[in-house]
Amino acid sequence: MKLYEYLAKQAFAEAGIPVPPGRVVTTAEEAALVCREVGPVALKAQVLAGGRGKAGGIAFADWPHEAEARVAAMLGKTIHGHRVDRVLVEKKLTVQAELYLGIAVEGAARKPVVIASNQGGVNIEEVPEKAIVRRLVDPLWGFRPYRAREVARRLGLTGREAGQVADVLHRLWGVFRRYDAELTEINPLVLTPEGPVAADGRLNVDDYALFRHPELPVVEEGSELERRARAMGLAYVQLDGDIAVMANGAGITMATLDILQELGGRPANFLDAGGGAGVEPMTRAMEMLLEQKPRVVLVNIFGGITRCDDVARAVVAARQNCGTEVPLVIRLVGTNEAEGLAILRENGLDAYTAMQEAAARAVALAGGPR
Amino acid sequence: MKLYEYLAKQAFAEAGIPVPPGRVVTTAEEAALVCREVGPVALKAQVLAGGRGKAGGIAFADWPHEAEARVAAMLGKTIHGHRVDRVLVEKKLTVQAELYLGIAVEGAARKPVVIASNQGGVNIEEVPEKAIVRRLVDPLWGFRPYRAREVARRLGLTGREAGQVADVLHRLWGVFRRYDAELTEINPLVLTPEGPVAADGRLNVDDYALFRHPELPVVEEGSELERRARAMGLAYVQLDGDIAVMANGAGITMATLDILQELGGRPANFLDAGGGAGVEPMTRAMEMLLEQKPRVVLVNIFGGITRCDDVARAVVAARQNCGTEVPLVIRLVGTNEAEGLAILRENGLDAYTAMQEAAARAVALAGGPR
Amino acid sequence: MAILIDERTRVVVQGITGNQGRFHARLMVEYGTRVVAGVSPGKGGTEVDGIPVYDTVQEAVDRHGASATVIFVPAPFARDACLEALDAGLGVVVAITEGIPVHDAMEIMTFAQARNAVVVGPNTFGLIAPGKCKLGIMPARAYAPGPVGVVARSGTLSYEIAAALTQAGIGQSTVVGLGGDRVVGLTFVDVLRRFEADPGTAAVVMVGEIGGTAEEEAAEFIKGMSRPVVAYLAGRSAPPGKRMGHAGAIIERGRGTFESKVRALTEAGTLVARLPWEITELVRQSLAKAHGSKASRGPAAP
Amino acid sequence: MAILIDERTRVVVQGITGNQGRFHARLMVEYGTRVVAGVSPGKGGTEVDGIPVYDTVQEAVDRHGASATVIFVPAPFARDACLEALDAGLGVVVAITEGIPVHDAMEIMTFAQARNAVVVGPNTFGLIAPGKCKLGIMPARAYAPGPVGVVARSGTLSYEIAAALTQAGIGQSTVVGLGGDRVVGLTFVDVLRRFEADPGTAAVVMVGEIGGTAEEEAAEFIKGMSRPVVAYLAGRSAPPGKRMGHAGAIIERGRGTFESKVRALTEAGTLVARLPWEITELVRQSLAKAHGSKASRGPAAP
Repeated sequence: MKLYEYLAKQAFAEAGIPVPPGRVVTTAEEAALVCREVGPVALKAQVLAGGRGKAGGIAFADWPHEAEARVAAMLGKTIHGHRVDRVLVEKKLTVQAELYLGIAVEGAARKPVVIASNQGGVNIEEVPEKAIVRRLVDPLWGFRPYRAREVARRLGLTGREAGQVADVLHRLWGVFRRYDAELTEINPLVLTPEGPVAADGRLNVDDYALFRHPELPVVEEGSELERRARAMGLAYVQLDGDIAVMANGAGITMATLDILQELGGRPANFLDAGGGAGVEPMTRAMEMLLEQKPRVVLVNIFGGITRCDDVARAVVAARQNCGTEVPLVIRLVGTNEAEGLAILRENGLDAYTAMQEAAARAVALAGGPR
Repeated sequence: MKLYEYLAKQAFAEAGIPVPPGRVVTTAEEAALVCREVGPVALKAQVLAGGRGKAGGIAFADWPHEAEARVAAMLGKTIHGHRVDRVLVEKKLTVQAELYLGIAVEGAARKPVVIASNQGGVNIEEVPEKAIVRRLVDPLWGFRPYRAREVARRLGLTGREAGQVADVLHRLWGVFRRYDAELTEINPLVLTPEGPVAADGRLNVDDYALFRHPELPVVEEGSELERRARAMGLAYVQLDGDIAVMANGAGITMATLDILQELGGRPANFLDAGGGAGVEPMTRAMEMLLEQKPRVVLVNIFGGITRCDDVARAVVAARQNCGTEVPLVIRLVGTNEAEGLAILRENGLDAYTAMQEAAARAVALAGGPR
Repeated sequence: MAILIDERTRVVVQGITGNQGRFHARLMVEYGTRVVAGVSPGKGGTEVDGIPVYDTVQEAVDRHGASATVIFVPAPFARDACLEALDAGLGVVVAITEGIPVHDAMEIMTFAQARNAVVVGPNTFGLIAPGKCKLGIMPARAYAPGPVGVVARSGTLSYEIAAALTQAGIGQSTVVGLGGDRVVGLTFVDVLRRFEADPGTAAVVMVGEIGGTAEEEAAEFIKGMSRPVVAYLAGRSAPPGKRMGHAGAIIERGRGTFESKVRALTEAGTLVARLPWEITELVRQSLAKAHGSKASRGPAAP
Repeated sequence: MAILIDERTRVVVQGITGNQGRFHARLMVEYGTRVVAGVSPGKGGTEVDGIPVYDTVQEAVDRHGASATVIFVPAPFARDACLEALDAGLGVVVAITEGIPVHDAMEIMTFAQARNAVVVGPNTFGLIAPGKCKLGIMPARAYAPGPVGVVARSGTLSYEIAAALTQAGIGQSTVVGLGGDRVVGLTFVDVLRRFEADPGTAAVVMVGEIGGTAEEEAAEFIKGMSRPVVAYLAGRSAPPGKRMGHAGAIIERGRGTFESKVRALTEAGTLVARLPWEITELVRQSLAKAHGSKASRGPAAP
């Protein structure tokens, strides 16, 4: 779960990391108030989309009336498909230098990795590798203060500044652990005459660990449909084709999309019904697909844990509930295959055994290869 | 620093360990109130002395008036030299069985050790070794829940009870870590029909770690004099002889006491002025010794970091400040020895070079060997 | 022959009194796996389908000399269950559990490394040595004993591929599911190394996905392998930046693209199937070639 | 010859910009110790008495090949300083600092064990190889080079004893202060083992105390030693249950009494001095005997 910038900064502030004075607002009047309190301000739309700056999601104001006008213009606007409901109003900083500090999960090493650079303020992917300091962390030992000092030294910092930046990095480690983060970043960490300040930040919490963080607000991401699917416990990604797909397991689902594309078809979505899903969730999933009115629905099931008869029942139920005429192409093999086929046939449906044939049929029904 | 039982239990309760309902009181009337709330109660004097039960520090009451009377009798009483100011009033428990659970620092292993026994309620030293389960803990890995379950199994527990006791033990580990404990104990952990309850407990916090625990109340231990010495940063232990001793370093101080005893003398105290103490603290230390009006004071200094001239200045100053006629025997060698001797001689004092001679002289002045 | 497990593996099932644990313990026993004990805190002294249940893994080890475990414990308790198994000295820990927090997974893997033990998963279907031992939730019918090692990130896709091989008369030495989470215990390289050293494995099928760089690292290793490797990669059509179910199946920062993986594998001499149903034929060719070229020095395909 | 350190030891002083650090760094240099660098976060780039100061231990290691450290860092920061030194690969870490929390000490020792390094202290006067290298705060005058190894829990008492030996013309190979805290890095046995293996050590003086069981464990080890051991134990007159300055110097639970220690050591063949001034004579006798009996097989006393 990605937290909004203002929530990430709340977490930073709690951990003792300096953030700019200011607060999140939902009205233009509040923005004027904050500007009156702290002086010239930065105005930042709270959306999870990247590149908000170029899309008008970041502005500056020297005076309260200016802040009010700009926030008024920002609120309600849509940035890369995300509606702006909140704007973070913060004191404008005097920038001496900008650093990047980040901590992420490094899957290959199975360890957290600390990443730092003295070229902050830009996308870290655009920073040349030689300007980046990376340090794997033993998850048990943790990232001790001395290691933060060593990173600060490698960034070319000295004296008080080195100590301050090391302190921020060490505290950022605390945030990473405290919030079960997949990724947390301060970018840029601005060096000001008064010390370093986290001018922008990210905090992505591991979805699997949310049960340990009931204190966190739920930040919904993705389209309406993707959210609905997630609420049902399904992994759903909207694509731009016309062949809806349901399969069980991420790998087979991806492979199904690949096959459709290979055969000239255009998949409408990724929908992993999961291994071993029951009738009810599969019915809901099917209904969701049918509601989108695709040209055709392809159901591709290799029944391992998933039982073919459950799949058949779900397909039949969804079709009845939706009363739709969208053509269904079903491929059904594996556990309880015979029972599944019987249920389908009772309801006037049939199924393929070979994935290849089913995929080809779906592409044909959608209007043939393009 | 040893915490009173009621403070230890507060820490337990915060960590989710069940403790008996009740609270600490400072008046007999409050005791009656608690008894009215919770029914029959145990009344426990909050003193740090061991063996308080036999000394009248523990009583029971079924009715409020009874609780009031017994607490009235207890308050103000002195138990092994400790005045009773507070009494813990707690619901009397239905005892099915009593366990011992403890976690301590095991110096030899340089690790924490978990100690458990199903023979609780008595002094753990009196429990036969074969009825005790011991487990060293890696301080980094910590004492994980599964290890607590394994201990519970070794205690012969099964089913729900095993799980409950394991949970208490795991939480006790949390207390041990959270409070930088040298020792924490639940003895007994009473198994009641409603589950395990920590009926009595100890929590000794590492003095060195108190800077991390500003939230803890200061619990003063030892005699008035010992407290005064501690406030001055000195290690002082009251003994029952008549030769006051000041030396620098715990080892040499102990050795000095041993030598006096060996020669037939009776040391009045252990006072380690520390290695490298300055004039001021040594003066205060000397004054404290002189105020006790011993028969003689033996100062035994091997100046390494401690400078002999500083020692001489302290001795002279203390003597002047106290205006006392207590004879002083001084042994002074090492760093700035000549300067120290000069200062002493200017003030009509002299010093030995050999520890042996100084000790013999002190014993003679105290009235000879006994 | 097989890797990691065989017919002598003595298995504990942790979480055996839960629905999934009970169900799959029975299936494993039916397959012939030596399930010697179950573990379920608080349920010690009971039995599940004749399998004795203990409160702790240590007890299962003490009484039955268990050497491996399959974990069905719910995610919030899975870290503790894995650490318990590793601490009790089990050498193979199969974590079926889905949804284990990634910080927990990192701790588990650190401990496993210290204990020199293998963790399969988490979020894996497990591993199977067909005809000998099944540690996991895969459908037994899909497999048959034979000379092909299979290693996959994803479950259902690998069932499909194994079933196709089996149907074509090509059996498997061992089929290993790495697990779908971002942090898992085994890499492709770890498994390929074992297949390369296994006299019972003549060729390997590797089922990868977009995201991460495990396939690229595997390609490096494959360059030095004597066994032929056939690969299939899912996710060609996935749009960048979208997470497709698995934590790993996301293309980020220009790394781990479909193209980079195919290129690396092809350069390493791997035959990369474009469609899943091509795999069987590629394996058949590889086996034939391996049989020919290695008759004198390597293991023979039966 | 000496144990743990010698004239080639390249020393870092952590906390060199504090009063104590600065003072003792100078004394160590005056003694001839190769103090190659100081470390003091935030003070990197400065100098103390001509010694270059760095922000991190790693930098001191990278630039000067440091191999040991003496730590004067205040207690709240001492854990981090010790871990930093160990992580940078220093093999001997001398923690002078008093008042390090015992939980911190346990962490430090766990890390040291993992790194196969030696921690002397905390709360130690350090260690000295007379005439070669001094890592600590002991008064240099008290020592002279020679054949006797000294190991002590307590500082001032050991200065006294070393000075008496020196005055009697008996020099020391190495003098090691274990440290006065409950958890310290070295035990008597650790040091005795090194003295036993050191060709430059012909006899050992062990200065113990009541409390704990380190002396009893030492007695077990001494049974197998070829070098003679003379012991002195402080605390005979201490009343039970009273803590006498050192965390260790407390008799609890009937363990670690003066009598049990004397008995164990005597049974192991150790000469136990009843009074400190008896030690010198006992050492002289031991050396003479050792010289006689071991002329053909052991190290010679000079």
